[in-house]
Amino acid sequence: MRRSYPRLPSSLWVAALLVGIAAGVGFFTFGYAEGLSYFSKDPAACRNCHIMNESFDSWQKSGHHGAAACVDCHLPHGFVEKYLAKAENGYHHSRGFTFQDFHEPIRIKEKNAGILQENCVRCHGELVHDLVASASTRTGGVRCVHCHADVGHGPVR
Amino acid sequence: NIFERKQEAKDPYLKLVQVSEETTDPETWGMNWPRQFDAYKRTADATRTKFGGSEAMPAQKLERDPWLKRMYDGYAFSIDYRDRRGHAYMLFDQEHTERVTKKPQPGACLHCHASILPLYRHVGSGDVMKGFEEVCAMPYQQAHDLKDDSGKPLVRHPVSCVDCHDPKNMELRVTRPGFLNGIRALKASQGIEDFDPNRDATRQEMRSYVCGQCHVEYYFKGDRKTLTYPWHKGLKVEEIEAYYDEAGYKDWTHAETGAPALKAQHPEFEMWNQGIHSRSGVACADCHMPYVRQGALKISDHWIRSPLVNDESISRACQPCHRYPEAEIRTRVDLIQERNHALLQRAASALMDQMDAVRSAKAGGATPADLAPVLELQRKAQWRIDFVSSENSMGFHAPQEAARILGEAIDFARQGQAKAVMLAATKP
Amino acid sequence: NIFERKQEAKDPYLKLVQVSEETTDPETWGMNWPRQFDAYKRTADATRTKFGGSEAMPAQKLERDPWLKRMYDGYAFSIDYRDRRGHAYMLFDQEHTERVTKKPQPGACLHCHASILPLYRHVGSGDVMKGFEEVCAMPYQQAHDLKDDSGKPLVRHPVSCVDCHDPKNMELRVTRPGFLNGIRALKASQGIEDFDPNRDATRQEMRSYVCGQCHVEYYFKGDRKTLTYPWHKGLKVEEIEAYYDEAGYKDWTHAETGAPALKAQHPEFEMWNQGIHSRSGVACADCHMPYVRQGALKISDHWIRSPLVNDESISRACQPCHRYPEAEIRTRVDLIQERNHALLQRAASALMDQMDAVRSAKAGGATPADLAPVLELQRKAQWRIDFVSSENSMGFHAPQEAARILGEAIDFARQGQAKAVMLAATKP
Ligand code: HEC
Ligand code: HEC
Ligand code: HEC
Ligand code: HEC
Ligand code: HEC
Ligand code: HEC
Ligand code: HEC
Ligand code: HEC
Ligand code: HEC
Ligand code: HEC
Ligand code: HEC
Ligand code: HEC
Ligand code: HEC
Ligand code: HEC
Ligand SMILES: [Ca+2]
Ligand SMILES: [Ca+2]
Repeated sequence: MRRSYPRLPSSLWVAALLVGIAAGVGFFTFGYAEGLSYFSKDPAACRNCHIMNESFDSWQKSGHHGAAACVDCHLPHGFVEKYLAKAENGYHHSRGFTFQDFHEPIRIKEKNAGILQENCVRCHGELVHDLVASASTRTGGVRCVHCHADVGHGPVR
Repeated sequence: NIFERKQEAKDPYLKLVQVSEETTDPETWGMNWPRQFDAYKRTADATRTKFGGSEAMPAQKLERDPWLKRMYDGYAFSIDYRDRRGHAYMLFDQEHTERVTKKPQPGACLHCHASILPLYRHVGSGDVMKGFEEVCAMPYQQAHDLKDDSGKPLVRHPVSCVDCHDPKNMELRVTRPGFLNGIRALKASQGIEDFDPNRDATRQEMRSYVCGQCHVEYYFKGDRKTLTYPWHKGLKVEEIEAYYDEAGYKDWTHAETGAPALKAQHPEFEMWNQGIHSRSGVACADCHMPYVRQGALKISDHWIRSPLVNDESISRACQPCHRYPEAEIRTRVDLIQERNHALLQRAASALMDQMDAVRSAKAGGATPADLAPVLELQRKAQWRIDFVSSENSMGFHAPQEAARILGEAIDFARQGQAKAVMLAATKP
Repeated sequence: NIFERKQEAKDPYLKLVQVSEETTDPETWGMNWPRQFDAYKRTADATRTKFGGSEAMPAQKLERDPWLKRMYDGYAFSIDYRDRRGHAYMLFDQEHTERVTKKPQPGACLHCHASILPLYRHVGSGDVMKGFEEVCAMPYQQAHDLKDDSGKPLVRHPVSCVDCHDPKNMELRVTRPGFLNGIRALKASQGIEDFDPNRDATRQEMRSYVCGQCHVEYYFKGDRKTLTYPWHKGLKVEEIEAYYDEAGYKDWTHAETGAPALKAQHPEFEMWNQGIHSRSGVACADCHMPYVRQGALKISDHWIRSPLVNDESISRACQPCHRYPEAEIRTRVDLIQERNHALLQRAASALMDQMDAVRSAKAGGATPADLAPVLELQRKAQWRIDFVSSENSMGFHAPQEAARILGEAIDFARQGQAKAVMLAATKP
């Protein structure tokens, strides 16, 4: 069921890096925080920032630990979208990390919540076919996390 | 096997028969959606929980809580008033209650006990709202027995698929005129004009609105007995009361005391609206129709019932959001319901004491004019008691709100008692 | 900058000075743990929320709710009773309240308003329990002014680090004899013998127990005024009442009516225990000392205060568990508190009406024997009202339970009123 990821063409890699980081805060910051590994699908890449530790730890305790890693849920799986999202998120992350001015507890942004939802359906589409069937035609569809809030990071309360 | 499941998964909406607006027979729909239909049929099964569930022979509430009989004195509910049970029985139970067999009732009753849209269309010559109003005004039996042009009875089934689903695409929808009018009035009072749930509501809202079609407080307005949901000022107990007060409405005159009394009926939707679950976007269907896995598919459990029936129902209804063992979840509900139950009984005693005091005052010669303020307090008290006691979750849907309402009920009843005692004493 | 933060994470417990059981001065501890100390000091800052927070000059509760004055008639609380404020003021506020400056009080008062263990050890010659009992029995000022062998005053600081932390390893611990005795009695009533929180409690429990040292109902037992937490039959309002009834205890005789009255003091711990948060293992510290990130470190916010002070405090206290925006969380609390506040005022009116009726009955010649059952009802009613009104969360810690208690209070007060009216009427 798990898919392999398209290999990264270097031109896109560079583009994403430039958009994300130039708009972010600068090479030193990002480099020091091992920003380069940010573009890997290894969860350790996310943990490079201690601020992600909690998400990492809780993911390890979650039911999906063996089934899905961070990017499986948090990045879109269309080819170009994926790197654009990386660039945008990379901007938020390095900016947030350097200025320490983000909202805490960290909360998923609406746009990323949409990406997440798509990923649930990407893997579980067959199972939830009926539920999604009528959801697609009406706005404000039922989100998986409404009930499964803890699939990615264990119990939330 | 795996192959089979994959097949199942691909074509869940394989339609074997066509269904239309006129298909009220769930069995026909069942050919297309056998899983939902099988579950739907199980609403005929008996279940049992501490304060809810349903039994083969529903218990007489009037016997379990004799104060109900006195509270409803002079009204049909004092003759026969039972525990609710599954949807499969709704038409049968209405046909057979002594409230119908011994008292005249209007066609309005059918609105929530039958798959009724074809009847409305028939009577209204295609205009549902018109048909609805006509049917409300008819005597019960007449409305019940109407036949279509080919001579087939129009009222044959309890709530059915077509009442909640659009036969074209299975989307949820609201069909009941009472609800459409009621929610429009409510939204208008909040500054939203011309609200149409079938157009304006989110899917998650629809997962409650379909139930709000029936699980609500109502009254029959005017001589034509138009079924009305009194939501024009809001859904809270005192907002509904204010609506009735302004309309100078009473359901009946209390036989023993003469109070201008109100009857509250199953205000689940209203009570849920005051609770934390509603505020958190948790819908009726989340708890009463939780998802269940069947083979490679996840579907909504159409065996609508109490989530407390057994550990499995608790786990499906509650555990996706509350990660506690079933026994712990059950205990939490139990604590809430027991507190509510004790306070309800306390409020009922207060009401009985007030009635005793009125009796003494009358015996002592108090006049109707003397008694008017006392009876006004009785109206307020029993409206509140009834609002909680006829709500079917024993406080669970909104624990603090239910307790607040009961606290007010106690206050009014005991104030009335003190006033009546005073009257009894001052009249020589 | 990032480098600095990485460093910080490594060495949180670098100790610059030694602290011991005798170190009540938080400033000394502050050299080792400057972040916690800086926050601790901020308990002197003014804050403001709708029903809580603290102000430079705390408002007189007796003026805001005049019925309090009448409810406490004849007791010290009717002279001076103010809003609580931050921990920094606890000793000062006790020294200056007119309850102390105008009425004699025992040394028992100091238990919760000062960093007091050295005093207990001193008086008990090393035996804390003995010292505690001796100090309780002394007059307030005498106990307050005791000096150690080197002539330094023993009572100098409000609650301090050493009261909640073991100076050896910073572990949480409970130091207060009142709590140690109280929790032992409570656990014994549940079949757990010889419970010692410092040995038997989980860390999460300790995160509430440290607060339960002081935020509890209490009374002074016997002639030696031994501070006692009345938990021998349980923590619920009627269980504590049963304990007092069995002991034949009253705090004072109500001046106006003569009722044998009880005073409830800040039963936060007891009320929280009845609520859903406690049941879900959510501790006082989770909400009142939420984690706050300082660089790479996460520490407990030692500026103990209302979580509602501002958006930031809400986000830290509530959002780890509740994924709603700050404004929504605030509204949820507000709905709960407003319901509770309205019901509390309603209960207070009932109590005032009862007192009026007693007054008339007395004027009409009712004897103390006639009045005894009425005054018993007053005791019950005002015990409950006080239990909710002196609890400091305005219902939030256990909304349904608080409403239930108020419902009962209304019942008792109005029953008392009706009885008194009857008396007034039957006496010629
Ligand atoms: C199985 C899917 C899944 C995986 C794998 C997963 N997450 Fe998540 N993540 C979620 C869900 C679900 C949420 C909550 C979204 C919501 O509440 O709307 C979330 C939220 C977050 C948030 C925002 C905090 C919050 O509570 O809103 C962060 C940060 C995060 N995840 C980081 C990670 C990191 C880092 C990893 C890998 C170590 C990871 N996630 C792996 C599903 C996943
Ligand atoms: C450069 C440090 C850093 C790295 C590396 C990092 N994060 Fe984050 N992340 C942050 C910060 C800071 C925030 C808060 C930003 C905000 O809320 O604006 C954040 C927020 C998030 C959020 C929630 C906010 C949103 O935008 O929806 C998610 C989800 C998330 N991170 C996932 C990940 C995943 C997945 C990875 C690895 C692929 C990752 N992060 C790697 C620093 C980092
Ligand atoms: C990369 C594919 C993938 C993604 C993305 C994914 N899942 Fe899963 N999920 C799986 C697999 C594989 C399993 C089975 C794991 C097992 O049985 O151990 C699973 C199991 C589950 C389960 C049952 C076990 C449990 O943890 O409760 C639920 C519920 C679930 N997923 C919901 C979700 C939701 C909701 C999302 C999106 C927030 C999501 N999944 C995203 C692959 C995925
Ligand atoms: C209203 C609540 C709710 C929503 C919304 C919801 N689920 Fe579920 N889900 C459940 C329940 C309840 C179960 C358990 C069913 C059972 O045990 O029979 C479940 C089970 C699952 C499972 C595990 C099935 C198994 O193997 O046991 C997966 C995977 C899953 N859901 C995915 C999703 C996805 C993807 C979405 C969004 C499209 C979603 N869910 C939306 C309530 C919900
Ligand atoms: C968070 C879960 C939840 C939600 C949401 C919810 N209910 Fe309930 N409901 C319950 C529980 C629990 C009971 C108590 C069942 C019992 O005592 O056996 C109950 C009881 C009932 C009963 C009586 C059932 C019986 O067997 O006696 C009815 C009818 C009902 N609810 C209808 C509704 C309607 C209509 C809505 C939406 C307007 C709704 N409920 C929303 C959990 C919920
Ligand atoms: C607004 C919708 C609605 C209307 C109108 C309505 N009912 Fe009901 N009825 C319900 C619901 C919902 C229940 C189940 C909840 C309950 O029993 O409180 C119910 C339950 C019943 C029951 C079974 C329990 C009992 O009360 O003994 C009977 C019988 C009944 N109704 C008869 C009637 C009669 C007769 C009328 C007309 C006077 C009527 N209903 C009008 C919605 C409605
Ligand atoms: C057309 C009207 C109507 C609609 C729509 C409706 N109900 Fe009912 N419901 C009733 C009536 C009437 C009864 C009582 C039947 C009886 O006692 O004979 C009932 C009974 C129940 C019961 C009690 C079952 C038992 O075993 O005791 C529950 C729970 C319930 N409904 C929940 C719901 C939920 C949830 C929805 C929406 C998904 C819903 N209802 C939609 C009219 C309706
Ligand atoms: C009282 C209302 C009600 C009645 C009656 C009803 N349903 Fe449903 N049905 C629902 C709700 C609520 C959902 C969940 C839809 C959603 O979340 O969008 C649903 C969902 C469905 C779905 C989508 C898949 C799923 O299970 O979630 C199918 C198919 C379905 N119903 C078929 C039927 C059939 C067939 C009948 C008659 C035998 C029927 N329904 C009767 C309320 C009802
Ligand atoms: C889709 C999510 C969801 C479902 C399903 C759900 N709950 Fe809840 N429940 C919540 C939320 C959200 C709250 C509010 C507190 C919070 O924000 O965590 C809550 C609060 C509660 C509370 C505490 C509030 C109170 O009234 O005292 C209880 C008890 C509770 N739920 C029981 C249940 C039971 C029993 C069921 C199943 C019959 C259930 N819940 C189903 C989400 C849910
Ligand atoms: C789930 C969160 C939560 C928990 C757990 C909790 N509280 Fe509170 N507490 C609150 C809220 C919210 C308020 C209302 C604050 C206001 O009105 O400004 C409050 C109010 C208070 C107040 C009055 C504060 C003021 O500024 O007026 C005190 C004292 C207090 N709590 C002590 C405690 C104690 C002691 C415990 C444990 C026994 C406890 N609380 C547990 C959330 C909590
Ligand atoms: C069991 C612990 C405890 C004991 C014993 C105790 N207090 Fe307090 N006191 C508190 C707590 C906790 C507060 C803050 C909560 C509140 O104000 O309700 C407080 C608040 C106060 C305040 C500020 C608010 C007000 O009431 O005006 C004064 C003054 C005060 N106490 C005086 C005294 C006096 C005098 C005594 C002895 C007769 C005493 N205290 C005994 C715990 C205690
Ligand atoms: C040694 C006794 C003692 C201990 C231990 C104690 N408190 Fe207090 N607390 C008090 C007293 C006394 C006051 C009132 C001070 C005043 O009004 O002068 C108070 C006031 C408060 C206030 C009101 C602050 C404000 O700004 O209005 C809060 C909130 C509070 N305490 C919470 C807690 C929590 C949470 C804990 C445990 C982590 C705790 N307290 C431990 C005695 C104590
Ligand atoms: C009223 C009780 C109370 C007082 C007084 C108190 N603390 Fe704490 N402290 C706590 C609690 C609760 C924790 C959380 C401990 C845990 O979760 O194990 C804590 C944690 C700590 C920690 C561990 C790191 C952290 O922040 O979680 C340190 C260090 C600390 N306190 C220092 C101090 C110092 C220094 C003082 C005096 C200036 C002090 N404390 C006063 C209750 C208190
Ligand atoms: C450590 C987790 C945690 C924290 C922190 C927390 N809560 Fe809760 N809260 C819960 C749980 C658990 C429930 C019970 C329902 C459930 O199981 O989800 C709940 C229920 C509630 C409810 C509904 C119950 C009721 O009494 O009506 C409200 C409102 C609420 N919380 C508000 C708050 C506020 C405000 C704060 C911060 C001051 C807060 N909570 C902090 C975990 C928490
Ligand atoms: Ca009615
Ligand atoms: Ca006391």
